[in-house]
Amino acid sequence: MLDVSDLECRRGDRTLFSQLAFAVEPGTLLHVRGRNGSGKTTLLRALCGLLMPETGEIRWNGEPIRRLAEDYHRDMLYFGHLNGIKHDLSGIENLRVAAILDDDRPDEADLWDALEQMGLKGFEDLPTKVLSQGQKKRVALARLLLSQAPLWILDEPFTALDTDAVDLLQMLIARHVADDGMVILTTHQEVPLTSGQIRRLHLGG
Amino acid sequence: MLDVSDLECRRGDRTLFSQLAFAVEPGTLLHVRGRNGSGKTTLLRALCGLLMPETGEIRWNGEPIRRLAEDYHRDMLYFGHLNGIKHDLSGIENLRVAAILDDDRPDEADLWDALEQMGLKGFEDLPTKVLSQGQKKRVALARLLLSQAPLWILDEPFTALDTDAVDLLQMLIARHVADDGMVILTTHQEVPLTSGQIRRLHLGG
Amino acid sequence: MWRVFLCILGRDITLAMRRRTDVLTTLFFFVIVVSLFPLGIGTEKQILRILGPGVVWVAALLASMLALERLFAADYEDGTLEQMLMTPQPLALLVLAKVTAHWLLTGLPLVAIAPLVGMQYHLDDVAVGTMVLALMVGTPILSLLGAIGAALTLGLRGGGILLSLLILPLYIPVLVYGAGAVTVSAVDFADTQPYFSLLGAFLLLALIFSPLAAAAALRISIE
Amino acid sequence: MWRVFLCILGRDITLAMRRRTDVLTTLFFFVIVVSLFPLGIGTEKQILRILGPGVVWVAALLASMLALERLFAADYEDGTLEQMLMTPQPLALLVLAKVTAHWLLTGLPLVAIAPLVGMQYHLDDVAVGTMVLALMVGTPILSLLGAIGAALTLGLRGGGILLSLLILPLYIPVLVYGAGAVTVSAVDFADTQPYFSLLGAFLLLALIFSPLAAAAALRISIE
Amino acid sequence: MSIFRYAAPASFYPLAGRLIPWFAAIAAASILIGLYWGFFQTPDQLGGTNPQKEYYRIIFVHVPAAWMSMWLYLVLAAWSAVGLVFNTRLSFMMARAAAPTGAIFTFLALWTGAFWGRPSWGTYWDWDPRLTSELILFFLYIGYIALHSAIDDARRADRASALLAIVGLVMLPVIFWSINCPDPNQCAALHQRSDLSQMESNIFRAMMLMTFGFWMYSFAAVFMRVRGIILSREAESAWVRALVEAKA
Amino acid sequence: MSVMEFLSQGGYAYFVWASYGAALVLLVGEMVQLRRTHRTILTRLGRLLRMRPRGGDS
Ligand code: HEM
Ligand SMILES: Nc1ncnc2c1ncn2[C@@H]1O[C@H](COP(=O)(O)OP(=O)(O)OP(=O)(O)O)[C@@H](O)[C@H]1O
Ligand SMILES: Nc1ncnc2c1ncn2[C@@H]1O[C@H](COP(=O)(O)OP(=O)(O)OP(=O)(O)O)[C@@H](O)[C@H]1O
Ligand SMILES: [Mg+2]
Ligand SMILES: [Mg+2]
Repeated sequence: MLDVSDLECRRGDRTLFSQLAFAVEPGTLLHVRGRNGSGKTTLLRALCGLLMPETGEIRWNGEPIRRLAEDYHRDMLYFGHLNGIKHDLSGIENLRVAAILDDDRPDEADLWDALEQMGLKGFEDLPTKVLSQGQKKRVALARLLLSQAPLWILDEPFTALDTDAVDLLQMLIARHVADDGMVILTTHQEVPLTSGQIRRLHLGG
Repeated sequence: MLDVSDLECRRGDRTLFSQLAFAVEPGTLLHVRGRNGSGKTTLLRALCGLLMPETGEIRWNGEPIRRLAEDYHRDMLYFGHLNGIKHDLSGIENLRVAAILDDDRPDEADLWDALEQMGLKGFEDLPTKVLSQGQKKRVALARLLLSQAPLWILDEPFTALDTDAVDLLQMLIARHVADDGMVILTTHQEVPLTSGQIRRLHLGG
Repeated sequence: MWRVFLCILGRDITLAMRRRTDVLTTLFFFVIVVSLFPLGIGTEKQILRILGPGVVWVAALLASMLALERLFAADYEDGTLEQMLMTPQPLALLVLAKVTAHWLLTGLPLVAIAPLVGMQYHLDDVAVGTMVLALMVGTPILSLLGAIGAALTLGLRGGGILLSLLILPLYIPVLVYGAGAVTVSAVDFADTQPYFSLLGAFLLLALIFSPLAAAAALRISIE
Repeated sequence: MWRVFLCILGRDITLAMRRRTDVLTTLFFFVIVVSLFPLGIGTEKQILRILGPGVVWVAALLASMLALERLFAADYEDGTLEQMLMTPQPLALLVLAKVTAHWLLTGLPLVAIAPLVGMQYHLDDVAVGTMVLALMVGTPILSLLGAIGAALTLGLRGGGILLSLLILPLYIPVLVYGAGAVTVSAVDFADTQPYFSLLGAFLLLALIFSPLAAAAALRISIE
Repeated sequence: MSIFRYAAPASFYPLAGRLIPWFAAIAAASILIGLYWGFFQTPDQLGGTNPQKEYYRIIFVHVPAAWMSMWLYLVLAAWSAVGLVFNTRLSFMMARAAAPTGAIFTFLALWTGAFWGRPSWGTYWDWDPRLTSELILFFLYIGYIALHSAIDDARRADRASALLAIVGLVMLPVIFWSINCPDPNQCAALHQRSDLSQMESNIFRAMMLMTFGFWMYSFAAVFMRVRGIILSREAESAWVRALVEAKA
Repeated sequence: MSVMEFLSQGGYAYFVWASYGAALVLLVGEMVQLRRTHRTILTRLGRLLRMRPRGGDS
């Protein structure tokens, strides 16, 4: 369970939000909303531990994430504006490196399977640079299929995806939530998720 | 009027589309659709003259755009994945440089006005780097308000915009089309435009 | 046309002034590189005096080249370059304006600091004077030639070092005549005249042709 | 842990092998810079022999530094670095793996080509041997120290030249002892021993501390 | 039309395939005869006023390699120019294919020159203008290849490196001249060249035969490389599919 | 002229054969490498072709 209390973040010399407090229980999806520039990305990066908040505490299962450090990262998966894939490696190689770094030990078949599920059959061992923007994003999203992490933090995961891919991603998110996972996401599009509990957090005035 | 005949574009060693032919008359909006990687961006860049097609001819008012070169650019406005604003200059300065390069001669009041209309009142003379992703995009879109160009080419202009900004942009596009302008755009979202003639071009299988 | 030239020139200078450290960086790089040699080679006056002109010129070559890496890069990354290609202005003119701004911001400071560096190498006054003059004529050539390389390597990984590979060989004539002028001036300042005529001729040719070549390169790179 | 180290090492080497020319670029940059000096300074054998060690070391400094500019840059740009920060692995280990791969790909080739360069400067065999040894110990230090600078300047404009500014001064001890060893070897090879001990000690310290420092710098830069 | 037909990669591919064995055979024959002539029908000294001993026989690889290195750069730049002007894909491919072979000959000229210099001048390397120019030519080749392979998009790579080749060609005379003539006051003292017409006629003929052999070799090598480039670039086209299917 | 005499090249064997050796290695090496890449390209294309049998490109 992720527990945030009295959070304040500044960027440059502007306070984006303060006294923010919320908790995300298993089986919940938290949809962070707000206008452009309201600090959604900033909040998500703070939740990942990439950015140190001005004040406040972020706790994972009761422990501050600063203290947990690497252990927190084992339980968490972040998906940001950037895909985080190497364009000179193939989809398979990218996934394999990611899995080893995450201390997962999937066998090869799982990796191929994940890419196939993402609709990338036949593209698995091509260097990802030859794929289109949306296809690259699909490779990156394949990590969602392999990950054991209970907490997913997704920053605008739907951009650049075509409708097929959007549907697939929604299905993945719904399944994760249904499996008692936690998802925190931002998106400007509407997310018609049905299962689980959906909470909304609105940033900015 | 933009007139395209027998167009073929390749990227890497893949032919994205061939024998493409269409025309865009004044007062039309052309919505280019297609899956990720189907070549929408490529087509738009070819229409701008940024990319030389493999075969085929693109004519503006009957003249090939290669021949017209700078004169074509006077009649055209392109808005791509990148915003084309300098983060170290303020919104006003960005707009001013763009206007001078476009041979427009707007007075200062017009510039301030354009930014205000884009909902950036109060942010005009801040360096744009302190703005959020969506606010930066608004600065870039302010050029649409100043431009005299009859042909707008917009590549996914709606991404990263919040709903207010999306509405504003839709209004601008509708007005431009109603004024006998031409708009070519791609977007994965649905565009509920009402006025003028809307045509669809579908790329890829 | 003039208006457009000045607009770009002004824009680039404003941008540089908002990040004044970038300008200083090139200057310090030059000074550091020049100062490294005595540390590696030893500090005998006789030797330093022979080394001086060559080292200063090589350092100027490297500094100008590394600074050039960024000539179009920033505009490329944020899409303003793309927009420039789609304005009704001749691209070579915009390139020339950018190169001019670039030289004012990085080449000129090198020229200004050269006397100080000359002192480090115990060069006499005539040699220092010649060096300053030669740098004054030579560094714009470096900027102009380098612009072609910068345009070609736009947005590529390993930009800086790749750029060096392409452009350093082309800098050799400037190096030979620039350093040659200083060496020759030790005998008689009048002997330097042919060197300066040659550098001047290079400059003229570079002024005419390299904006065109760089513009062509930009069109290729932006595709 | 070993598995993770090898994974990153393998990844970076695979990536480099997919772009083999990038590796060659650094090598040729080194050769070109070394070849420029005789053109600027003159080609007298006596002088070249004195210049040799210093020039080779300065060129190695510059080449290694410029190559380092890209050490984290590619990973930063495509977001893989961000992801690495969020894996349950100690960051310093990942940094060490990346630096090792980088040295194997850029430092080692410099060492291998040094004898050729020594020939250009008419160095005798003992001097060339000493130079190769000194480079072998010295270039890893350059990579390790440079990694800190590369982490600090990550994503900043003017990366290459800014990095030089931060890191070149730190390279000075390596330069002094590296070039010193070669110069001293002209008298008696046995004299070089203290130089090598010092370089070795530097290497050890750098191996222990710079991955930690670079990891800390990365965390700051990525915020 | 008939000859321009071969400007299309699809028709050039089989043509090159048919020509390669011929070029290779002619190259092998002239090199072998040239070597025989050079080693067995020539005096053990360069002769005339030139006292060089047996090591002068390096001339039979050195000079042809040096000449080919310069000639291939010209070819490279010429194809690049044709490509940029007429926008023909095959021209760029030819330019790209010529570069590695040119670089190899340049390296060979440097290497053999060094092994010639050691016995005759007492040093492997000296900063003689001619040697320096050849070194710089090598850098230009490497620059071309590095730029080409640093760019992922084939079309951009072709065009960018073509432009570089042309800029290099324009600068080459300037560079050579500046090295040859570092003091503009004394340009009369340009580097002495040995006079080909004074060379012993057997040596001269063997050298020319070797040059011819290297030239034919270049045709074979460039055509082989260009075939590879055509295949990978046209991988999606129907004719390559048909070809691959036929092979399989 | 004996073989040994020929091989020694008047005492300059090292220089002469170093030159000719390099020439041999480079030129023959280039040929071999070119043939090999050509074959790899063909096999790779064959694999791609079998993977997506006919028409279409996605
Ligand atoms: C690394 C060392 C060397 C390089 C790079 C080199 C390069 C060249 C080049 C580029 C040429 C063609 C020049 C032209 O025809 O314009 C050439 C020709 C020639 N070189 Fe060398 N050379 C080297 C060493 C030597 C040495 C040591 C000798 C003999 C003393 C030598 C003797 C010749 C001769 C006789 C010719 C052909 C005749 C002529 O055209 O002048 N070269 N060499
Ligand atoms: N590196 C930075 N330095 C200074 N200010 C920043 C920085 N990054 C973001 N900001 C500022 O922080 C604010 C919030 O940015 P953030 O990216 O979190 O917004 P967002 O809610 O994700 O907006 P969007 O919907 O446009 O993505 C913006 O006003 C922006 O100006
Ligand atoms: N520079 C490039 N080099 C090689 N291939 C490229 C390049 N740019 C794009 N492509 C390829 O061209 C195809 C079309 O890309 P394009 O960006 O036009 O697609 P798109 O329709 O805009 O897709 P998206 O909806 O994801 O933006 C993709 O398959 C991509 O792999
Ligand atoms: Mg955001
Ligand atoms: Mg697109």
